[in-house]
Amino acid sequence: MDLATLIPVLESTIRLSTPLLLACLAGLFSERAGIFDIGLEGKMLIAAFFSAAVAYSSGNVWIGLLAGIAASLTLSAIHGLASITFRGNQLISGVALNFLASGLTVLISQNWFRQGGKTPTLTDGARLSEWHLPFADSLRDVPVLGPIYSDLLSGHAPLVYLAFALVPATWWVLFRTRFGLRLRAVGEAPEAVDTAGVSVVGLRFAAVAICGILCGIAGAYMATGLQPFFGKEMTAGRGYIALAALIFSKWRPWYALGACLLFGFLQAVALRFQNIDLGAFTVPVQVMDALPYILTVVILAGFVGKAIPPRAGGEPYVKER
Amino acid sequence: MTDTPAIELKGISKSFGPVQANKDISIRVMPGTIHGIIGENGAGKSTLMSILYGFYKADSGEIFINGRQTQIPDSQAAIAAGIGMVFQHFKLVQNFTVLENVILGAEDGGLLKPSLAKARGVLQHLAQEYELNVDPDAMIEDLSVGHQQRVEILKALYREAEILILDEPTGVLTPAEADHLFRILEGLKREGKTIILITHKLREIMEITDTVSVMRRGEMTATVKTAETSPEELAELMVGRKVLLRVDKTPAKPGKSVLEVENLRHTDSAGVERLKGISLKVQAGEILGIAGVSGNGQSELLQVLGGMKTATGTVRVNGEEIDLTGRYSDGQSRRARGISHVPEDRQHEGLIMPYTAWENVAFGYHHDPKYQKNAILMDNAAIKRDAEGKIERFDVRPPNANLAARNFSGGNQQKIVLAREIERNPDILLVGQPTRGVDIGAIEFIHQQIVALRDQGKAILLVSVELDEILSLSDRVAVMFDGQIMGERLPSETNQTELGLLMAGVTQMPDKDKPLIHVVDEQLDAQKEREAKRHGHS
Amino acid sequence: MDKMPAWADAVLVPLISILLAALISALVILAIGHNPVEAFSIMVKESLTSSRGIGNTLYYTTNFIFTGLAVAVAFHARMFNIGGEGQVLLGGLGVALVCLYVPWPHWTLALVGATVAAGVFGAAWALIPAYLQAKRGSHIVITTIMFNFIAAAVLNYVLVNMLRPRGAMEPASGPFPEPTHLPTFQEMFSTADTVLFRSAPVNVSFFLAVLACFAVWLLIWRTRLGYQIRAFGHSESAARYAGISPVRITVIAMLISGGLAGMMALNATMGEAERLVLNASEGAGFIGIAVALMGRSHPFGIFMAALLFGFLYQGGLELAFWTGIPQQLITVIQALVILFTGALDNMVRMPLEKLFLALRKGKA
Amino acid sequence: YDLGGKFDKSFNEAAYNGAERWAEETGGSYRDIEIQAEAQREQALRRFAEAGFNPVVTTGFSYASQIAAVAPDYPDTKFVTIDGYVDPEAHPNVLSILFAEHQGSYLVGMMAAMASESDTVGFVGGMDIPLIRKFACGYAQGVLAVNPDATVIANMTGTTPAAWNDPVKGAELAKAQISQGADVIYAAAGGTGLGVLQTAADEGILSIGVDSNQNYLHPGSVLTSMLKRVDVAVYDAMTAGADLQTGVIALGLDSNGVGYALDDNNADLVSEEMKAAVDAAREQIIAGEVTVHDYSEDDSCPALDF
Ligand SMILES: Nc1ncnc2c1ncn2[C@@H]1O[C@H](COP(=O)(O)OP(=O)(O)OP(=O)(O)O)[C@@H](O)[C@H]1O
Ligand SMILES: Nc1ncnc2c1ncn2[C@@H]1O[C@H](COP(=O)(O)OP(=O)(O)OP(=O)(O)O)[C@@H](O)[C@H]1O
Ligand SMILES: [Mg+2]
Ligand SMILES: [Mg+2]
Repeated sequence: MDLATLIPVLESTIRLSTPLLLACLAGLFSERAGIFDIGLEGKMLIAAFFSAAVAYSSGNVWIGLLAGIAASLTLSAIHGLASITFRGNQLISGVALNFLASGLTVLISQNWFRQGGKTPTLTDGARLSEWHLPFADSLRDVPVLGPIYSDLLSGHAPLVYLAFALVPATWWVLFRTRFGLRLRAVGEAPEAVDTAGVSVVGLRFAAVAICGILCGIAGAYMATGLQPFFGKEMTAGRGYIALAALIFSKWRPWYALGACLLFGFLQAVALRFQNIDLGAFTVPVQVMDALPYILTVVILAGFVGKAIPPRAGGEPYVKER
Repeated sequence: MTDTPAIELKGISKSFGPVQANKDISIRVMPGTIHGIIGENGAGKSTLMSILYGFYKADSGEIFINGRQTQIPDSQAAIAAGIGMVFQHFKLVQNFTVLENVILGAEDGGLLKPSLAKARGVLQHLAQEYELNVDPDAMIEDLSVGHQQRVEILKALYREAEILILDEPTGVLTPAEADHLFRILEGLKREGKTIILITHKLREIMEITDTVSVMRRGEMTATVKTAETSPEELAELMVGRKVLLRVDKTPAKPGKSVLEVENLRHTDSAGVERLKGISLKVQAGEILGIAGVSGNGQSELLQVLGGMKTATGTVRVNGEEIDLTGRYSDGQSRRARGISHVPEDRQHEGLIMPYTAWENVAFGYHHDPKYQKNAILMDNAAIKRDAEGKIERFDVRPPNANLAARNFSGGNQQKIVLAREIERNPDILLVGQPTRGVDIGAIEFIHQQIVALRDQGKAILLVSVELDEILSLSDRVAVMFDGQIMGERLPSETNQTELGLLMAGVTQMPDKDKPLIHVVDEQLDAQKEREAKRHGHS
Repeated sequence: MDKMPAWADAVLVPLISILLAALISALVILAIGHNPVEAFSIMVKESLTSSRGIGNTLYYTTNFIFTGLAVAVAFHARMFNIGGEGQVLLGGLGVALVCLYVPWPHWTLALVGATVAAGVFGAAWALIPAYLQAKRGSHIVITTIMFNFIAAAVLNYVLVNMLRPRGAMEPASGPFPEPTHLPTFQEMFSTADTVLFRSAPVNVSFFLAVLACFAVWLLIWRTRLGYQIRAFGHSESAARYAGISPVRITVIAMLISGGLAGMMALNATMGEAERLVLNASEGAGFIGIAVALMGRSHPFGIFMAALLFGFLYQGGLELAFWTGIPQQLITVIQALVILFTGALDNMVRMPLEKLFLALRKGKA
Repeated sequence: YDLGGKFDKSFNEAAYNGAERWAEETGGSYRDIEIQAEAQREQALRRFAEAGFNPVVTTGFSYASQIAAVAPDYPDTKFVTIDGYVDPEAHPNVLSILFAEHQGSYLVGMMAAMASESDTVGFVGGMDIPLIRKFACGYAQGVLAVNPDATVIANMTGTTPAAWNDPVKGAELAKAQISQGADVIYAAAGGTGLGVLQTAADEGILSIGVDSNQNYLHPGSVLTSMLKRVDVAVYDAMTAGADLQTGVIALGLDSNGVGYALDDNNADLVSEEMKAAVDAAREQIIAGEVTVHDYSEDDSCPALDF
C-alpha cells in the first residue's frame, strides 16, 4: 500500500477515532471512580443535538459546544443522582439515559425545527472549522513527511487535537495529581477513601461530571465538526464501541488511545476497501462491513488477556444497610 | 497523668434499621493507657469504634476528646481530632503502593510528587522509631497481612494520631508479628498516646491492656482494671456463662493411615511454585495441625486436597490414589472420596453469602440424591429439614434456616459450614482457620466438634495461624514455610517460640542479641523478594 | 430483620416509582403542547380495554419476555449478555430455514421444529462469546456487542443473496408455507358471533413465552443447574470450592440465554411476519436488557415488566395515530419508567423505610 | 412511512410533501404515522382502514406483504403501495406504484460521467438491498454509456438499520471515494446521504441527490438529483381519493415518474451539451431504442458486480 492510499485511510482513522476516544476517556474517568456508564451513547447523542441546535440558533459553534456539554452534564447529573446518591443500579440508569436521549433529541428537535429530528445545516461560524497547522502548505512537498504532516496531521477540527491531547492529560491527572490518586482509589476501595477523610460522593460526582463534559465534546464534535448538523440517532452505536474500547484498553489512557485508533482504523479500512476482488470471487460487502467487529473479537481473544475492571466498579458505596 | 479522659463517650446509641447495635453506651478512656474492649461477635464493638472514628454517625450521644465536646460527623473530623483507626477489615487500596496508601487523603498539595517525597522521609523516620519496616514502594496486594497492618498503623501515625484504635488487629498475625505489634503499642503508649484495642483473645487483654471494657448485645456491661480481673471472669462477663478456655481432650488413638501425600507440587496461575514437594500422612483418629504464616502454601495445600486446584505428585485416600489434574480433580470428586473441606475463607469459598442458610447446607452436596425430588428438580423441603436439624445440633443463632448467610455473624457462619462438612461423616476433614474472628463462646463449641469427630476415628487436617489453637487441638504439628514442611513436632514437646521460628523458616535458634522479629522479618522479606522476582514484575 | 414489609417493597415501591415516571411524562407531554390526560387515556383505552388492544400489547410482551429472560439467565451467572439482538436475528434464520425447507404437516409439529431451530441457532450465536469468556477471559460485553453487528451482516448477506425470492425487491425470505402458520388468538378465541383479538398479531407463541417464564423460574430456583448458576454468579471462588466448573456454567448459561433470545423469532418471524425480514429483532434485544433489569431477573418480574413495555409500545402507536405525537415520546416514557423503577427506586424506598420504621417504633 | 423516518430529506419526505400539497390545495385532511417496529405495519394499515381513511397510502416496499394480508379484509378501502408490488389479480383494491429508478439513475449516471474529470465516479448506498442495487446498476450503466472506461466505485454503508442514519459514515465513505479519485458521487442512502452531499460540498466535488430534489441543499455542489416523484404519486392518489384506479402502475421516464432535477441551484453545473445528451437518451429510452437493464428483473447487473 503506497503512501497516497494510506494517508486518506489514516486521515479517516483519525476522524473516526476522535469521538470514540473522547467517549472512551469519558468512560475511563467515570469507571475508574467506580461508576459504570453504559450511557455514553446517550450523552453523546444529546450533546450532538444541543450543540447543533444551539450553534444554529446562536450562529456560534462555541456556544453550541457549551450547550452540548451542558446537556451531557445534565444526563451525568441524573446518572450521579441515581447511582451515587440513591445507590441505584448503574447499568439500569445508563440504559434509561440512552433511551431518554434517543427519544428526547428527536422530540425536541421535531418541536423546534420540524425537520423530522434533523437540525438545519450549520454554516460559517456555527460550524467547527478545521485547523491548519503552521507551514502545512509549504511543507507539503517534502517527501514522505510532508504529506504526513500537511494532509494527515493538519486540517482537522480543533476538537480532534484536543481529544488527542487529552490522552496524556488524562494520564497525568490520574497518575500524577492528588485528584487522580483519590479518583483511582475511590474506584478500587471507596472505604479507604472514606476512612481517609475524603468524600466518596464528592469524588464520584466529580468523575461523573468529567465524563459528562468529555461526552459532551464528543457529541458536539460529531454534530458540528464531522457533520454540520444533527441527524437522529447519528451517534449510531459509537457509545457502545467506545465502551468496548474502554474494556479493551483495560481502563488505561494510552491503551485507550490505541484501542480507539484500532477501531477507527479497522472501520476506515473497511470503508475504503469495501469491494475486494479476489479474482475468482468478490468478497461480499457484508464481510467487509463486519470485518472490524470480527477482528475485534479475534484480537480480544488472541492477544488481550483478561481485563480486570476497577474493583469497586458498578457497586454503590454502602456503609450502612 | 491527668484526670481528664482522652476519650469520653456518653450515651451513644446506634441502630441499623431494626437492629440496635449500640445502646446508650458510655465509656472513659484515660490518656496514655491501653484500653481493651472485648465482647461476642456482633456485640457492637466495631460499631462503637466506627462512630468514634466518624465512619458511622451515632443516633444520639456525645463525644468528648480531652474533655472538650467534639462533633465527629466524618472521618475527616476524627483525623483532625487526632484519632486514627486500624479497621478489622483493612481499608487499603490493594493495587496502590504503600506510599500512595499512606498519603491518600493527607496529601500536601495538588501534585503527588512532593507529597510522596515527604511521606517517604516520614516513613523512614517512623520505621526507625517504631520498628515499622515496610517497603514504601511495594504494592499492598503483594504484602503479607502483617505488613498490611503496619501500613494501617503508619497511616494513622503519619496523620499524627494521638489516639489509636485497633479493631481485632491480631486475628491474622503470627505470634512473632503479634508480639512485635504489642511492642510497638507499648512504645506508643510510652510516648503518651492513647490506644483502644479490640480483641477476642483474652491472653492479649491480660498481657497488654491497662483497663478493659466488656460489651454484650450492644451494651457496655463492665469496665475493670486488667490487673484486678482474670480471663475466666472476663469470659463469663462476655458470654454470660462459664466458658472452658482450654480444649478438653483425651490422647489420640491413631488408626490406619487415611491420607497420604507424597511430593505434592503446585504452581499458581502467575507461574509461582506454591507447593514444593509436600509429603505428609494423617491417620484415622488423629488431628494433624499445620502451622504457618499465611501465604506459605497452607491455603494451597488445602485447596489442592479439596479439589480446587490442580497439582502433581501423589495423594492417596484410604490407599487409593486420587486424580490431581484430570477430570476428577474437582470438589465433587473429593467429596465422593470421603473428603470434607472447611475452607479458610468462609465468606468467599465456604458459603454463598446471599443464599439462605438452608441453601448453603446443600452447597457442594447439591448432587446428593437425598436432596433431589426427581431427575430434574431439587427437593428443597428435604434440604430445609436437613438444615433445620443441623442448625439445632450446632446451635446456630438465630435458628432461622431462611435467613441469608450474610446475615449471620462470622461465628455462626462458621458453624453452618462445620455442620455441613462434619455431618457428612467424612473419612477425612480438611479444616482451615476454623475460628478466625470468632468469639470465645463459639470457639469453644467449634473445638469440641472437631475433637468429637476425631474421637469417632476420623482423620483431620487442621490449618491455622493461631498457634494456641494448633497447640491445643493437634495431636501432631507440622510447620510450613515457603511451600515446604519445615519440621514436625509433638505439641507436648514444643512451644510457641520454636514453632514461630519454624514458621519464619528459621530452623536454628538465632543468636541472643538479634531481636526475634528482625530474624523473622528478614526471612519474610527474602521470601517476598523471591516471589516478586518470579512474578517478573509483570 | 427487614426494614419494611415485603409487600411494600414488592408492590408499593414500584407503584410509586411508576407514578413518578408518569408524572414527569405528563410534564413532557404538556411541554410539547398536548394534553397528558387525553394522551394517557388514549394509551390505556387502545391497549388495555379492547381485546384487540390487549392482543397487540401481548404480542410485544411476548417478544420482551423472551429477550428479558435471556438477559436474566445470563445475569444470574453474572454475565451481561448484550447480544440479544444478534441472537434473535440468528434465531430468526433458524426458524426461516426450518419453515421453508422442511415440509411440515401441521403447525404443531412445525412449532416444535422451529422452537428447536430458534433455540439452537440463538444458542450457537452465544456460544463463541461464551467460550471466549470462559477460556480466554474475553469480556462478554465486548464480544456480544460485536456479534450483534456480525449477525446483522450475516442476515443481510443471507437474505439478499440466498433466501430472497428471485426478483423480489425486499430483502426478505419468501413467505412460509401455510402449514407453518401459527394460530393467532383471533383464530383460537373467536366464536362464530364474536370476533375476539381481531387481527392482533398475538399468537400461540405467547403461551410459549409464559411457559418459558415458568421454565426459567423452575430452572433457576428449583433445579440443580439453576442452583449452580446462581452460586457461580454470586461467587466464582465459592463455586470452585463446591466443584462447580466455571467454564461449564458460563457456557451453559450463555447457551440458555442465547437460546431464549433466539426463540423470540418464533413470535416475530413465524407468528407475525410469516417470513424472515431484515429487521427481525425490532430492537427487542435491547429492550430485553431493560426488562430484565426492571424485573430484577425474576421471571415474574420480567413478565410484569414485559407487559408494561408491551403496553407502552402499543399505547405509543395508538397515541401517535390519534394525536400525531411522535412515537419518540414513548421512548422518553420508557426511559423514565426504567429510570424511576430501576435506578431511582431507592429515592422512593428510603423515605418509605423510614416511614415503616417509625410506624413500627410507634407500635412497639 | 418506512423505517427511515419521515424527514429523511429524500424518499419519505417526498411522500410527505405530496400529501402536504394535496392538503393545502384541497383543504382536505390526512393523517400519517411513522412506525417503529415491523409488526406495527399491519396494525397501522388496519387502523387507517377502520378509521375510514381512503385511500391508505404507504411508502416503502416493506409494506407490500402486509397490504396483501390486510386488503381483503377491507374491500371498500383502496390501498396504495409505493415501491411495493401486490398482485392486482388477487387484490383488486390495491394500487402498486413502481418506479423505474434504474432509468432515472441511468440519466444521472450519464451526467456524472460527463461532469467527471477524473473518469471515476462514486455511488454510496445505504444498505446492500435489491432496491439500492437497482439504483446502482442503472447509474453504472449510464456512466459506462458515456464513457466505457470510467470507473464506478459503489459502496454500501452498513448492515443494520443505523446504516440509513449515519451521516458521519456517509461522509467517510465519500472521502474514501474521493481519495480513490471520484469527483462525482451519487448518494442513495437516506439520512446517511446527507453526509455524502455535505462532504462533496466541503471537498469541492459534485454530488447527486436522490428521490426528492436535493439540489438546494448545497447549491453549486449538487450536480443534480435523481427524481423519484413520490410526491406526485401520493398527490395523485390522494386527489383521486376513493375513486382511485387500482392495479399496477410503473412510473418511468415516459410518465415523468422519474427524472433528473434542473433548477437555479444547479443551472451552472449542467452544461448545454450535457442537457442535450441526457435529454436525447431520455427520448431514446422512452422510445425503446435504449433499454436500461433493471436489476430486479433477474438479480444481475451487466455493469457492476455486487
Ligand atoms: N453496616 C452495618 N449495617 C447494618 N447493621 C450492622 C452493620 N454493621 C453492624 N451491624 C449490626 O450491628 C451489630 C454490631 O455489629 P459490630 O460489627 O459492631 O459487632 P462487633 O462487636 O464488632 O462484632 P465482631 O466481634 O464480630 O467484630 C451487629 O449485630 C449487626 O447486626
Ligand atoms: N454490613 C452488614 N450488614 C448487615 N449486618 C452486618 C453487616 N456487617 C456485619 N453484620 C452483622 O454483624 C454481626 C457480626 O458481624 P461480623 O460479620 O463482623 O462478624 P465476625 O464474626 O466479626 O465476622 P468476620 O469473620 O467477618 O470478622 C452479624 O450478625 C452480621 O450479620
Ligand atoms: Mg467487629
Ligand atoms: Mg467481625
